[in-house]
Amino acid sequence: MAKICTLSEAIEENVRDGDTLAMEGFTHLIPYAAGHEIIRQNRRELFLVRMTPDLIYDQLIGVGAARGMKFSWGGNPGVGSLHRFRDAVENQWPRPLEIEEHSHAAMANAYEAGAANLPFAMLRGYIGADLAKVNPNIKSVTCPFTGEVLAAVPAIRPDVSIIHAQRADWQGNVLIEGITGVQKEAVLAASRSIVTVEEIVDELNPPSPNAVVLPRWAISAVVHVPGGAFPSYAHGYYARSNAFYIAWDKIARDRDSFTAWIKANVLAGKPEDFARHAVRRAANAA
Amino acid sequence: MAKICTLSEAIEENVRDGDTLAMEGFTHLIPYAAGHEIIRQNRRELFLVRMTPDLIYDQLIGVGAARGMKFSWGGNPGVGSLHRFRDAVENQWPRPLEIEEHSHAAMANAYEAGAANLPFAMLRGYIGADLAKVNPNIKSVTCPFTGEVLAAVPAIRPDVSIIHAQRADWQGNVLIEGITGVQKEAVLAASRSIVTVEEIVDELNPPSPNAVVLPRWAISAVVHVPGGAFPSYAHGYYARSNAFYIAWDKIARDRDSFTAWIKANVLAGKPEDFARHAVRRAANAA
Amino acid sequence: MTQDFTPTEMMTIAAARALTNDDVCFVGIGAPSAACNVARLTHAPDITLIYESGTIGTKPDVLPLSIGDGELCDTALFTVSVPEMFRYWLQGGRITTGFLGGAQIDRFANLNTTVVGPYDKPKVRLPGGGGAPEIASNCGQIFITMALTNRGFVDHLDFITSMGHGEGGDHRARLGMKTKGPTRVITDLCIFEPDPVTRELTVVSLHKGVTREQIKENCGWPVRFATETVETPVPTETELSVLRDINARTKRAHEAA
Amino acid sequence: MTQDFTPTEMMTIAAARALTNDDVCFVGIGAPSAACNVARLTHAPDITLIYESGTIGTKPDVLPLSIGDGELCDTALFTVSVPEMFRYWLQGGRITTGFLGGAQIDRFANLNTTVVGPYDKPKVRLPGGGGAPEIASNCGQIFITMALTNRGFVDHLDFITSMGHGEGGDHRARLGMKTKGPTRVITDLCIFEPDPVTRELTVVSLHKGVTREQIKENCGWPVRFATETVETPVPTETELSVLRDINARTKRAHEAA
Repeated sequence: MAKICTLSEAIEENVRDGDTLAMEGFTHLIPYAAGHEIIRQNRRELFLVRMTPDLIYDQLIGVGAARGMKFSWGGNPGVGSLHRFRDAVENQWPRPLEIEEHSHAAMANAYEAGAANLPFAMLRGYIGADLAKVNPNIKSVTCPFTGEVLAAVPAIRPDVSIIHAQRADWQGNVLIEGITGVQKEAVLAASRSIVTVEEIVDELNPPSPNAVVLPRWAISAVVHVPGGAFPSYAHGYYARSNAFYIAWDKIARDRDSFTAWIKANVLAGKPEDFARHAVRRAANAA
Repeated sequence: MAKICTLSEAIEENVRDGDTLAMEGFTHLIPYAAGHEIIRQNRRELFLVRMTPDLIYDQLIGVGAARGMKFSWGGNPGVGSLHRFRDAVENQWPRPLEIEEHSHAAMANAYEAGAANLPFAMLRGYIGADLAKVNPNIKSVTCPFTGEVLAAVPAIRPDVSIIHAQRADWQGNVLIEGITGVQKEAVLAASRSIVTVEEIVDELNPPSPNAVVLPRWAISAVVHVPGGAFPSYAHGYYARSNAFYIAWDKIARDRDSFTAWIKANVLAGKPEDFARHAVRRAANAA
Repeated sequence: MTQDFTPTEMMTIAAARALTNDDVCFVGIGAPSAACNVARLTHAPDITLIYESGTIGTKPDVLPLSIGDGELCDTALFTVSVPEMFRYWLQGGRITTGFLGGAQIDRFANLNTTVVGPYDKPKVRLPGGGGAPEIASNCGQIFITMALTNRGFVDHLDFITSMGHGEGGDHRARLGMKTKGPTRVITDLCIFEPDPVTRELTVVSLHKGVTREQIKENCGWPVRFATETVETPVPTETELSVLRDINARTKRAHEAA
Repeated sequence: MTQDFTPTEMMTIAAARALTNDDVCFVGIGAPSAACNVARLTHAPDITLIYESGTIGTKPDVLPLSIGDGELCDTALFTVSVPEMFRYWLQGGRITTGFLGGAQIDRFANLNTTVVGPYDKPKVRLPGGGGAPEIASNCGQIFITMALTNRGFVDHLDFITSMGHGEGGDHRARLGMKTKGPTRVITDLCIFEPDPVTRELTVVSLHKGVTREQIKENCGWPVRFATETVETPVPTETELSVLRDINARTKRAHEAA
């Protein structure tokens, strides 16, 4: 049953050293504020899971919080490299990073299988692709009716998943709108889950009976963190800061400038700092 | 690309003798008008697929249009038996009916696998249940990672699927709201598909970006048949006629009264007859 | 101060009492639906009711005739597709309690809703399993409500539609199931619970005015009674009036449309 | 009356022309996104554009920086979850055309976006495949846009991220794929198509003012030319102005936020 609490409490209670941690949000609704809190609480030895590591995991990797990462596309979208990720893989700085690499299709199916409490996912995938040669977690399964061979990957079952969403009600039911990515699956596949939200309201009022809702009994903690997805965005609340994504390239390219940025913006920061990004405006406003 | 046409044309062009035919709608949005048109056009040797045969397949079975049926719950919901279905299975009247019986979970997964272009579906199912002993299409598959054994069933891939929906736009894009059942999966799993709708409008205007929509290029034919789901219902348009479901018990219990009803209401009827049920009122109005 | 009540009312109310505020309950049609909604309208206002049509957190004002009546969607927190219902919510292990009924039950709480007679040449073709096979294995626990009759409580099932405790003992565990299976069978005369070791259904509570003889006469196997049985508390006025009100509203609604 | 244009503009416009009104197109970021939207804003107004973030039938006014910008959802017919996108729409076989780019390509249109150097000890760690492996196998056909350079068009790939024609010939068919694979590679200097038999990429069209020597110099393998090559028609004024307008709007939008 969802507990409505502070971000500090939610991370304290639900994220443990060594955990397999999934922080999802497909470009949209990335839970940056929660990522910063994990850095402040100095969690270590995390095994990170995320389709697109994005800046949020570049930050966790750069501070040395991660022992490994499972992912499917590790770039700065539309900009270029994730320099902290590259530095970890190419130069083992600040520590080696074990990687388990998949395709998007495989990751999406693996989350889906996790939510459905299946041990593995199958897909028509990886045909002729070299990933199957370097990742022992890509196997195959044979259709018992047709004999066709399909790719198989293990279901993703995180210890804890964290997502950001538009709003919750005071019971802890959550509404997600727009590009919903694999967020619902990430929460349902996990043992524990945290949802940070832009607003907590009296009535959830989904716009349609078929809206994407997570009920309170599928969530461990709900936290009010307006602006908590910045520099990602919240559909209906604020737009993606493409300018910040572009600026990150320079910040993260250099170890010292990265470390200075973390010190000034994360270690010396707090969840409330994100609120200034939560100015309500059309999500497509420039 | 969806063709907007009459019901007669849509059935003529898309439903063929011998086809595997799925008409879906989980209690809600059952395409009754289309079922009646199939009876009028005298299609034969159909292999019917539907989770809950409901009155619509009781009618098709009773007129002898079906050689077989794949299903998971064959009753009159809340009322009792489907007498035409029982008469076919117990007494082979008007002809024998080959049955392939599954659980709801297996059928739902099999549609899902069909929509996903997979040859089979897997589920944690049928454990200790006798259906697995009498249905050779229930097999198993072993997880290549954990060794766990799961139930496997063939994907459902109908020749043609038919559903009813609230509305379409003039391009043929379709919106479904409320209890959406397996309708989307049924359409995506099929080679051809027909959607009957309450309204055709200039702008689809889904209530949410995450509404349940089928795009025009996933549908063969869209037909305007207001009231076409009666005695089932259309969320936001008209309520289920529970009274008719209750009345059907008596109509269908007897071969002669059933045949007379078909003659008077189906053979002598036309799609436009359904319009009188399409009075706009709250779906939960009594 | 208690009124008169019928055995069916007692059954429904006894079933309602088994539910708690924290339950996430997969509701079948008929007696289960009445029981779950009486629980919601009395002692368990925060209970989550789920119908297999995809409606989650529904609060119907009248009982549905089918598991997919519009009322269920109109009053739900949200509604998902049927594949999602069976994959993420039921198989996902999110349901604490499943409520089943059936045409026939045996002493290990296995249920038959498929056929009387041989499967290939049935004497009576029943509707079939629907969601039951996977409800029985994937919910945390199962409650069953059925009127106690010789035709329903049988010595041998022609067909096991959904497995309860199978052949008894640790049969569920041997098949890899981690859920509890049927923990309570609520009838119009008494309440059964499985014996902790053998898993045979055992009478633990008799409704007011019901004798052991009556139960024996209406059960198709030599029925066992727990070492200590109790009398089921009679319905309270609130319970009865809530149940009768919802039944009356339901009757009016279903006959009208 | 034609204006001056850059090689990149020629590439984007040539790619746009390859698309039709009936296409359902899975769009990658960068050059593919520009090409698909130029097609939509010129000769193919009814084209369906799909981005892997789940947005279907999107009509962005500015080009997205990421595949999940809000603009894509705001202007889409509808938006689905990412598992649904990859299961029902891509794997489901509903996409006619996939548009890919890459860091490296070989003569059989296999692409590498994963690593330069050994996988376990990479010289350069690239972002990885994302959707590409299954886009390459599940779309009806694949178009590729990349600038023609020695670094990009290489004799040997260190890593096959997504398979094009593999080792050439009937390699795709031998692996059970029923889709066409790459049918066109559009560069800033020329257009390649696979040879009908060997499947080796072959220059079929040279952009205006480009010489065979230039192409040979910029291609990392001994490049083949079709028996008959043509000159790519230069951009029309409309094509150029549509492309420049959307690029200008995009630049303003991305720098502002």
